[in-house]
Amino acid sequence: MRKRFTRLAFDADHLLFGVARTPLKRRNVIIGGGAVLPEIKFTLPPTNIEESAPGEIESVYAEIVTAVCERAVHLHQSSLVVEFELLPPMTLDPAMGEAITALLAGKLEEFRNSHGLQSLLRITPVDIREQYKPPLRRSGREMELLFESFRRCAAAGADLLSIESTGGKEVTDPSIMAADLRGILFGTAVLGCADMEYMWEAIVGIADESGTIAAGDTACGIGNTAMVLADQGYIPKVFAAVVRAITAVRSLVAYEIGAVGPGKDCGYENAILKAITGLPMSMEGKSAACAHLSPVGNIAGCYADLWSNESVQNVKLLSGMAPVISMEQLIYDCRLMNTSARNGESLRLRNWFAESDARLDPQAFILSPDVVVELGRVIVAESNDYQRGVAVGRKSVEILHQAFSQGELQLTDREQQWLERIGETASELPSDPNLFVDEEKVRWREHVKYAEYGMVDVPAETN
Amino acid sequence: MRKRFTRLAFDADHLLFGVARTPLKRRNVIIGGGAVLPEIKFTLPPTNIEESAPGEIESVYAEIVTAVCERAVHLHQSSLVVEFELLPPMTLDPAMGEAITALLAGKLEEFRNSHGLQSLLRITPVDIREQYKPPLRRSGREMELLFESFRRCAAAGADLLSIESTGGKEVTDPSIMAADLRGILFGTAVLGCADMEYMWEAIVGIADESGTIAAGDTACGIGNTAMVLADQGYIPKVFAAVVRAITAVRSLVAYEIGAVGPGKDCGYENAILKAITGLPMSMEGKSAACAHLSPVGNIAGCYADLWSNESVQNVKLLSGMAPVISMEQLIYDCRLMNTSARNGESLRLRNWFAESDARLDPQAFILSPDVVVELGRVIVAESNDYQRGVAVGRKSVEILHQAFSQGELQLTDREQQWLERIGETASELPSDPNLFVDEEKVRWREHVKYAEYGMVDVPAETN
Amino acid sequence: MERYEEIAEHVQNGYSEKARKAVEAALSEGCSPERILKEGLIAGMDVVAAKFKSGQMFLPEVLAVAGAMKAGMELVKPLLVAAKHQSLGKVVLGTVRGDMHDIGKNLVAIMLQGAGFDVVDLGTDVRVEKFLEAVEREHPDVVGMSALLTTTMVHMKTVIEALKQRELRTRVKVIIGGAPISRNFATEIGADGYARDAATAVDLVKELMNHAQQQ
Amino acid sequence: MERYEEIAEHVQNGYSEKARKAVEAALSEGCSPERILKEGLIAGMDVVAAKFKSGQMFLPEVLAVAGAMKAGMELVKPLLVAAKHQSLGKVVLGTVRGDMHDIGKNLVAIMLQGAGFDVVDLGTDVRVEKFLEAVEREHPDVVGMSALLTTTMVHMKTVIEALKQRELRTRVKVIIGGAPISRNFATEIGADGYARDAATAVDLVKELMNHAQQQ
Ligand code: B12
Ligand code: B12
Ligand code: SF4
Ligand code: SF4
Ligand SMILES: [Zn+2]
Ligand SMILES: [Zn+2]
Ligand SMILES: [Zn+2]
Repeated sequence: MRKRFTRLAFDADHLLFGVARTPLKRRNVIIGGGAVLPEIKFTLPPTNIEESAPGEIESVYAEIVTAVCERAVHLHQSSLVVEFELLPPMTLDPAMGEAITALLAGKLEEFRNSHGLQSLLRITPVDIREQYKPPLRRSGREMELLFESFRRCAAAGADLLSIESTGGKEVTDPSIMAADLRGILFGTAVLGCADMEYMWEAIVGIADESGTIAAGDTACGIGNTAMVLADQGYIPKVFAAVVRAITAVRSLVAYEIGAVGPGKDCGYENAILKAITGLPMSMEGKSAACAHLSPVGNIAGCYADLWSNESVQNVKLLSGMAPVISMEQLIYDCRLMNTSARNGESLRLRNWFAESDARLDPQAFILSPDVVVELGRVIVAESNDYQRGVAVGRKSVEILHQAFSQGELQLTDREQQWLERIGETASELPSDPNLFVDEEKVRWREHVKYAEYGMVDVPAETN
Repeated sequence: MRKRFTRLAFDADHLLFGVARTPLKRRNVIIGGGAVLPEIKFTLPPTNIEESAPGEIESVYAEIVTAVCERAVHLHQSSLVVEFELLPPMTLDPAMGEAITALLAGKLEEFRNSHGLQSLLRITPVDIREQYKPPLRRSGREMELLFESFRRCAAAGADLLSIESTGGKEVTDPSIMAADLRGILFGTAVLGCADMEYMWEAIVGIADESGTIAAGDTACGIGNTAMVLADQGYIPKVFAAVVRAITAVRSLVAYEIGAVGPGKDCGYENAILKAITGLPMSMEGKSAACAHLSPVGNIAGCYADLWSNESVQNVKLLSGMAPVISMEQLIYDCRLMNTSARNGESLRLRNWFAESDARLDPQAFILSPDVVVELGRVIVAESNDYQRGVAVGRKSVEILHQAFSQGELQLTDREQQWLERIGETASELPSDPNLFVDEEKVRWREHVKYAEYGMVDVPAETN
Repeated sequence: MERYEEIAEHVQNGYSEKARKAVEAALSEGCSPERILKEGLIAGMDVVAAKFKSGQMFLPEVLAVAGAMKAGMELVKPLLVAAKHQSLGKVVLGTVRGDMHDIGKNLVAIMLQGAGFDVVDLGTDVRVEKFLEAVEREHPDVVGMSALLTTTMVHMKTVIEALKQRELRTRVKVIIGGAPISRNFATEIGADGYARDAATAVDLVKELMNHAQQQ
Repeated sequence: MERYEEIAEHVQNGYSEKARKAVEAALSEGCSPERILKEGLIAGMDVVAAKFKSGQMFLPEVLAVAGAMKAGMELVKPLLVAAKHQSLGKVVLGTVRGDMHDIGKNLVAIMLQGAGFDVVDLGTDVRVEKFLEAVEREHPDVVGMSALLTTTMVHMKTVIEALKQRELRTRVKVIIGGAPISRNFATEIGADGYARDAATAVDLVKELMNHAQQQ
């Protein structure tokens, strides 16, 4: 059953890295209990999984996790989180994902025993429900495989269950490219939220059964796609900023169903979610540049309970393997944050993080502590997902507008024009969810099988 | 002519990142004038230089410098320094180094004109005087080629001239492996300093003639070799820490001859040199982990006027090419430092940097602001290089000893034993330089051609 | 002359309705479909493509332009086919097996179409067989493969090897792209080219077509 | 029995003088040089190597041990040669052309010698010819190459190719190492093995020797 958050857990002055209202405790690791911990993730270098010799993939994972743990010990790091993001073949073949999970859990156990290195293992199967067009979100065999993957990884030693679910993406993909705000709302706040409810009921169930933790989801398939396209100059940054704000509505559903964090690293909307839920969040920024270039390298740190590198291939650089390098960088970043906290000064460092990025890019500005809290507030004031989306979309436009006029945010002429344009579309949105949904359902009927979202299908013939 | 620094330029409270007593101004770039700038460096991926098609190497360098400048523009960075560290074939063939320098200078000029991106180009030929055993430091053809390389690069558009000179290395290499303090002193403070005088007279001359800047040297061939070996567990960390302190005596010579900074990134002894000389320094730490893993990822930032990635291969990671990723990370690091400075709080951030690393490793502890100033003080109190080396070596042992007894520094039992041992050797060193030199000259006569250091040779037969 | 410019302008502005009407008018005035295509529609798109490439225009704007171009094309195309007009060239595109990332590939398709190429998009998760069939069926000038995962990029080589084995490799140029792909990788697996973005992909295809024609 | 243990202990402690004296005594008591070598000198070194590998000992300590071992060896070796004793195997080592980094390679040499292998060190900046000559002259079991620069590691492949061409490749195992080297690279260029540090290098050489003997 879904509850709805109706008020904020944090005001702007208490929204700090390392501190959650409800820290997560498991094994000897505490997340959000005052200190920021590194979360390390890695992936295979160019590899043909199908054609690799039996055991070869496993041995690469074993090598990586050993090397990063050794580095952590070397640098006197006492706890960390390792994320295993399954690749598609590892999810489609749940036994394969299970075997690697078991291996990683085993290595972490070894380091726990031999060096006292405390750790948790997050597993993130891929959302494989994209094999057909339109995708089968509930009725396909892939959905079964996906849940099986969760179950088997949980049994094999995972601690935290996450996914980067893609419900609604068949609408958001083209909407991002066309800077189509209505499409974003439909795909994110309507379809996306419906899918999240379904998906997270199941995951929370699996977590409860297996004694693991339902951690959280991210709408990065929407928000980060927009960010990457904006970064390449394909779409306006102001649009990507507004998209980011709206994704909070979608990702929030996981916590309203029962996920307890830590939220997944690549969801920058976690900033808003932390203000709302008070749950611990993983964030990523400059030390994840190996995976995503971004305009939010420092400001993302404001909210980190875990600090992640997002992902890096196991390739050799001059000093060593890339995951080891990431491990080292994350540890130093965490040391700095934790030192300021030990001095009772995390607020100051957080403000520097924010100030250093905010004025240069609307996507960074939208993540400023004050803004994050304001956006959280308009979300919890509504109880319908579409209306939450409209409210946070409008609010973000308004905030960006104001920031620009007051000289707190740089925008090019073209960006300004787009901000106006998005503002106009936002102001014209219907307040009645049903009206909106009916209109959009028709528009996207070629792309979406509505029954897969628990909605009534629109026959394709009707025109 | 060599002058001698006899007092410190900074006390501990004024020794801050971004601030030099004598900032360097050239083109529209100011180094040490209040803000920290990124210094970016890159190298070829696995490549056979000799067999590559004409123009191929150049096109890779062009591609890299364009990509990093684009990223800098994208992130609103207004100034930066690019370092071109020549590889051996590019120094042995000065025309090749010249061509790449011209190309890089040209690209930087383009970005200056098209995007207003201000920049300086540092060139660092390789010290190629190692082709023979014992090396010919003055009489070989390589010395000529090296100076020619400097001259041609200077004419081709370089702004800053640097080198990582290796004089004395024929003694320090085996001494590091054997943790032989006397050998370190002989190779660093005696041979190294003699070679520095010779080398930097020439480089300052070339800079003056060509209107470029004699920037600085590093004893990283000694200090970083020890650091890397300590990191791999081969030699005690306390030994590497003492070696680091001693290298300051060697690198200081460049500034006593007339170099004006920015000191070269990989010389962590730059911390001490900044306290002594007040000149701007380049430093590297966590965002140079791609090149050197290290125990000083944050604390090195305390002294940075330039903040460097040391070097990274041009290989593709998930988000883009590795040099672009480095560029982004450096920019975010600089933003944070500069934000604290804008708020008049650089001292606080500097102290956090220091506090976050110092107690965990003697090599970090030795770079604490208070320690750095103390070490600088004992150096400038002496006017003979050997005596400076003895003083700073003894002082560093004393400081580490005290820090450990007061619980400010963690050391394993084995490290403690070694610290005692090094302390004993240090206390037994003769105070008379001539006595010491005579003894060591005999010991190392198979390894060194003393005439190459302007010293009287010891005939190999005498036994 | 004026007509062509008018068409080009409507295309540039992304006005579909106006573009369609102007093409209609031009045809009724007896303008040649070839010239309408080249001096009107493509000329308009060329300006936009250049602006897009230099970062002065956003994709949603380009999509509107592509819409206007399409509106005009729909009228002109049947006439061109009748006159056995040849397009600039034909490109088969697909994201390789196991990979569902398609935004990058879609962008490449849009830009190529805008530049006047025929594009056959095989979609995502495209297996070797499908690439081979498409080459046999469509007789493209160029095959373009996209991959975003380090574990799927390796399939590009498989496709190239299979093309060789079926003796189709010499018939087509092969180009590749996607975030993990580098120029080095392209050379290594024997592709004819790599482009880092959609605008460059168009230049690359043009260059390869020129080469091919010169031979 | 006691004698051998005594020797081993002096070696472990790095006492050159004591080790030498104990070996002298053992020989005069009629102990066999083979057993002095294996149960005394090498046994002592083995303990040290294991400690070093597990990070319980520093290199300067190992160097002292190596010195003690050498002191004993100098007495034993002539007798062994006389008895046509064979060493565990012979390894030719060198840093490749254009590369002056030798610390890593020197460490490998020290550890191999300590483990009882004969090592011929060709130094730094070793050209292809020199590697080939050394193989022909020394008949080593293993050739080890070291490279620290991304622009010199490529020469490793050249050496392997040249060995093939001279039909020397099957006679020796080739191993490589150095900071930029990875297991992948070793496989790619057709080396027989890669080791990430000196201790592992010893294990690797032992393993390759075992394999070779089994064949
Ligand atoms: C958006 C995105 C997604 C979206 C995809 C939406 C879609 N319809 O495509 C979603 C959310 C579905 C997704 C899913 C996954 N993703 Co994803 N994704 C991305 C992201 C953020 C951006 C990709 C993108 O669209 N870029 C924008 C376009 C315009 O750029 P582009 O693709 O590079 O294309 C340009 C050029 O490369 C070139 N080009 C492209 N193709 C071609 C072809 C030719 C012939 C030519 C000439 C040129 C060319 O031109 C294009 C236009 O300029 C990247 C991160 C990144 N930095 O790239 C990760 C990334 C590719 N994904 C990654 C991962 C791990 C996944 C998942 C496995 C995650 C998971 N565990 O669930 C799944 C796998 C799904 C699958 N089976 O394929 C990793 C890959 C890591 C690895 N091992 O290789 C990345 C690198 C993220 C990261 N940093 O970890 N992802
Ligand atoms: C010390 C050092 C130097 C010293 C070398 C001293 C010496 N006598 O060797 C000096 C100062 C002279 C030097 C010079 C240069 N260096 Co240098 N150097 C280093 C440094 C810091 C450490 C290397 C080292 O000794 N490590 C310690 C040993 C124990 O480790 P190792 O070599 O990896 O060896 C171990 C294993 O790899 C393995 N192993 C090694 N060899 C073999 C062989 C076999 C068969 C096996 C099985 C195993 C094996 O076992 C060893 C022991 O455990 C590295 C940085 C780094 N992170 O590695 C840079 C580094 C290698 N140098 C670099 C550069 C650029 C240079 C110069 C060009 C600098 C300049 N512009 O002047 C010159 C080039 C000189 C030349 N012609 O070769 C770059 C290379 C970049 C690139 N393009 O590839 C590096 C990576 C530094 C950096 N981050 O940029 N360098
Ligand atoms: S955007 Fe970054 S994080 Fe999200 S799915 Fe794609 S890759 Fe994973
Ligand atoms: S230690 Fe690091 S920096 Fe110094 S020469 Fe070697 S490589 Fe260049
Ligand atoms: Zn992610
Ligand atoms: Zn250096
Ligand atoms: Zn350097």
